[in-house]
Amino acid sequence: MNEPEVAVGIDHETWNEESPYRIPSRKLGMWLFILSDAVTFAAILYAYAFVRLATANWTRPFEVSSIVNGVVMTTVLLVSSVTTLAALDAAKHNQRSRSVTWLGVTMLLGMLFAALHIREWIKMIDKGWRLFQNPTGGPVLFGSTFFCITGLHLMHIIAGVVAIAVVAIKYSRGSLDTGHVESVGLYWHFVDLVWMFVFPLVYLMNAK
Amino acid sequence: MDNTGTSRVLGMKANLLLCFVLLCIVGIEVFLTYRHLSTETLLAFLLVLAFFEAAIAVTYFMHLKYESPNLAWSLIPALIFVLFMMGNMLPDAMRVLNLRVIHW
Amino acid sequence: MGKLFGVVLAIITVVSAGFIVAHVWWMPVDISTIGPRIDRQLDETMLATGVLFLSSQLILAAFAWKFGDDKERKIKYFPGGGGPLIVFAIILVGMEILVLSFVGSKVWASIYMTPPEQGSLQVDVAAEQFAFNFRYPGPDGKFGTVHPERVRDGNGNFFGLDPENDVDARDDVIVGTLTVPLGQPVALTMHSKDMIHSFYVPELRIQQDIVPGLTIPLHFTATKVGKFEIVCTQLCGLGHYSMRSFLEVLPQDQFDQWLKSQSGD
Amino acid sequence: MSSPEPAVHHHGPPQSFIRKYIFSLDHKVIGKQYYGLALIAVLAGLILSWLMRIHLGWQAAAIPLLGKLSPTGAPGNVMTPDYYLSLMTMHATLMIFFVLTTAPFAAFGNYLLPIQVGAEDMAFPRFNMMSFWVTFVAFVVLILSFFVGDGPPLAGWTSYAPLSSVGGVAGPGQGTGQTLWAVSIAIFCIGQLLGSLNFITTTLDLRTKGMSLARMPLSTWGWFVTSVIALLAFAALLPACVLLILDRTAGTSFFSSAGLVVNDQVLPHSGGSPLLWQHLFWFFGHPEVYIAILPGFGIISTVLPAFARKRILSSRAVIGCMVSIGFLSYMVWGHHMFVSGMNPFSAVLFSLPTLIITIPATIMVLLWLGTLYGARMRYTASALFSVGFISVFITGGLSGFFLAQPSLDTYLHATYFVVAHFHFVMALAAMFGIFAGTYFWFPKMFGRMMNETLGKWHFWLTFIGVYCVFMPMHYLGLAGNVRRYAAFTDNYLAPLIPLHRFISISAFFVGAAQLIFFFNLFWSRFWGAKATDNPWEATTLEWSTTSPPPFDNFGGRHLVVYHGPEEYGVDSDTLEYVMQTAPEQIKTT
Repeated sequence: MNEPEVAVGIDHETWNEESPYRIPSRKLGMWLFILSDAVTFAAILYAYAFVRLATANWTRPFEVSSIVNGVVMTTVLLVSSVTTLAALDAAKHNQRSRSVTWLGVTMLLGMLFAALHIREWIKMIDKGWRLFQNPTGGPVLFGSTFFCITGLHLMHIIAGVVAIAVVAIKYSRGSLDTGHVESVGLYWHFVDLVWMFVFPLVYLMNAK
Repeated sequence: MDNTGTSRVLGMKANLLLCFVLLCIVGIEVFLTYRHLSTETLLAFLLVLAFFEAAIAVTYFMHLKYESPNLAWSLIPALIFVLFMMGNMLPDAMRVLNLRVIHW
Repeated sequence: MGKLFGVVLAIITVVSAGFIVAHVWWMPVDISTIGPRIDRQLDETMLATGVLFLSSQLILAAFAWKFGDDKERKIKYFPGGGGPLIVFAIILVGMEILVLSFVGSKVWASIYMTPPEQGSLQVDVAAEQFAFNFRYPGPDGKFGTVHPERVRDGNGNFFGLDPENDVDARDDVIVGTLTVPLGQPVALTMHSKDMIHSFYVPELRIQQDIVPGLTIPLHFTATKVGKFEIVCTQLCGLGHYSMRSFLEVLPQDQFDQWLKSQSGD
Repeated sequence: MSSPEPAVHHHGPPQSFIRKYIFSLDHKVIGKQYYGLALIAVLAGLILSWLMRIHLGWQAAAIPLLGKLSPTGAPGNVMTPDYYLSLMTMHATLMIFFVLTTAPFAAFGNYLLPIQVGAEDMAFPRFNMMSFWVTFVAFVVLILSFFVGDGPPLAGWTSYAPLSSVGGVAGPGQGTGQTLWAVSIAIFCIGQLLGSLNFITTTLDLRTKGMSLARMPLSTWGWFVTSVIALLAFAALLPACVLLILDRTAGTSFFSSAGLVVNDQVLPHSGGSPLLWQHLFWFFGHPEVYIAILPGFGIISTVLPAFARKRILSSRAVIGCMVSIGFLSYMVWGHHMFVSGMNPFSAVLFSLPTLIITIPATIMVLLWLGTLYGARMRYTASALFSVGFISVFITGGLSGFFLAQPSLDTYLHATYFVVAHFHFVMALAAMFGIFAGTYFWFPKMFGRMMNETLGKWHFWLTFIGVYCVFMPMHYLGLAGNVRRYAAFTDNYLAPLIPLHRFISISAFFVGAAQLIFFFNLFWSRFWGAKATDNPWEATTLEWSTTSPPPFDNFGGRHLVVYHGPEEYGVDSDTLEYVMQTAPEQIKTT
């Protein structure tokens, strides 16, 4: 009576319950990762909000040049999101080389963003900003929060560039499929999305 | 969902348009920054605009709109709930400000 | 085996509750004006949870005793299924938590959300690894300003005062024992020099962490004369266990005398 | 769809030893690895608790060999107060992170969740392997802190700043040891994030045909809800630990306020607040408590019906309770901070949801009791631990009524009452869940039965012992006995020392009882009686395959599920129980 049904060699859809989300596991995994990463960023942004609220004389050091630089960085990142979508679009039409080219453009834009960002950091470090030091003599926590939040974001950018590189290479060789292009794109858009909070909250709110 | 397991996305023209809209919002944010608003007002404006941007990015760039509604209904309320609950630490920031020992 | 479990659990339950009912180990005497309300709140909670504890553990014991692996007996389902139990739980526990939290919040508010009474005795408390120090404003009624960089434990300048330049600081009375008059409200302002410490006097039924960077207010009124221990309850380093001081409650006239003798020298 | 998802057959059976037993992708091996890690951690934690109890009972007692382990911490084999605090910190960290999180959640979840939903492996086997090895690295980093210059950390498992954030100046153990602690926990977060991501995806995507969400066993539901909590909670702890590490090593001051004076020296920190650490930590910390206990709810709700030979009273309600507890766990973290200097109004706001949690908890207890009613309970060791679980959970849950009220917390906070409460409700209940699960699933995991006689001895000594250890702690707490004290020098605590000695002696008995368990585990592993495929006559999918299951869990078969997970006592004349995979013709509700 307890003999189970037996069958071999029939694919996933036939023998599995449908996922409530009807998406491949990889994409669901990516979404879950994004959810948890969003909580990570939220926690660190809340920490920033906490120390800022608790500080009476917060330093607002950003010159117009920094804000302009920030706008350029934002633009670069937004455009890179569109190029990711272009790569996905090409992949869906089975145009592998075109898709890989767009992924390459995304990587270049990502690296440009990182370069602009690091230039900004170097400028600030030259002025005397440190994790634990405020050259203007105000509360030291501006430096701490700025470097922590943007540093965490920068790590995500660099990881994203590496991930896109891996996907692009493997995709051009044919060992990965369109779904991977989409998943890495999801991650890239998420990094972009986080920047949409980091830019106003960390840059604009600290403009002179 | 097509046969690659990927979801439908907008056409490239629409994507470029959205990108332009997002850039405009960034422009508005920068504009507001230099309007000499009070910190609270500026923060309120920036947060609303940032959430609006995020909504566009999630809906179209990350094409959550074209996935099963279950996915959006699982992820978004969970995140909003966590964000809302984390807000409960902020009253203490005010307390730290008000009870801070000035000379200690 | 189920029968044995029932018996053992019943014994454990009765013995455990017995020690509580008999008050073999119980709260120390209460010496504060808010103490009776906290004690009543605790008694009510104890009664409610005690009834739940005894009934649920004994029911578990009885079921274990009765419903063993008996092949003769047919399996029975709980009459009415889970629904009534769920409703029962929601109503019973719901009422209980509403009552407890309504009454409890009022007690809480009376301790922590009301300002100290007018004419309270002001005492400044500085906690450090591993001691409490108390400061009275002296005859001028004003505390001297605190300078962290001047703190020297070696010469007794626990508060970092600067008597040469600061008039208010000259008559501040600094002692190691919190001495308070009977029946007069006391308003503490507490700060910590290094770690988080905690001010706990079991007899006062009050506990409050002293967080560095904050001046935390706390007020109480003592109702009994005597000497009681103040202990630190927040892990503050290796000497945490030895961090303590005393609360000495004196009748008003003796207190005045004591304060005068302290500020005399 | 042309299956872009290689959900099945990610990998063939490995051949080399390393691929098979060390860096294995097989969820069953990873589950056993987690279980092994938890065993090592629990043994270490147990020994630490013994050392602590010896010290608390007899302050001057010389403990043989302790001086060898730490010449500074125990000169002449007598423990110093700071070493006591270090041992306490390590006991708590090991137990909470490396036992109560890994054993019921990661170990059993890994081994059983894919089998119970009818999958051949986890959705992401590679992440799964990384999850274990990352956790292992975290464990090694934590243990390393025993051997660094100024000793293991002593700031407690909560590592409250500024004791934990200002560095070695705060005293012994606050140098490298505390840094290693923070690094270890940060690494641990990553491991558990990978694991929980895997669990959620597996549960949602890899269920075999017919295994609808409603037909999933309650243990699977327990692991599923736990992994959702873990996914969000560990994500919040990770940045908190990173900020703590930066405070300690890079000179930032997120958690240290201005003007700290240690040894007459003003520290350079300024601007932060210890309250920020407490908020970030407890935002994770309270959900963590449910990460420890929710798998226990699931395991008990699966094991109890199997031995009671009847369905659980309302499995939908149990699922609802677990989900609502998971939800509420994010709304209550402030109840750890009632007297911490938090805004007193917030205390009221945090108190009410805390009390509300007792409603789903009470419902679950009543449903378990209702399941026992009229049952034909087969009292095996596993069943005994299940009913024991109910008992300790009731005891622990009820003391929560006191601590959830800020007005009583002002008296009971940081006393032994709290120690009693969380040991009963989290540590003991979770441990009883682990034991029930071990006795229940050991035959499946190793193909051999555990010795029942030893198992029962283990139960009786443990059950009576833990009540002797932790029940008196309630009395100590009511008498105002402060926790985390290395010695009781205060006058009003001195009369309580005899009770402490009683607790210590009981603790040695409980510990000795665990040695029976360890012996039973190893003896049965090699010389136990051979287990049949379904020794308990249980119905869930893991009992449809061989003991132990083959590499792909079902030997290439695709199971189809037709029934709910607990069709026991269906028709006691002809058919006592129905497997989930039994064909359709048997009508069940």
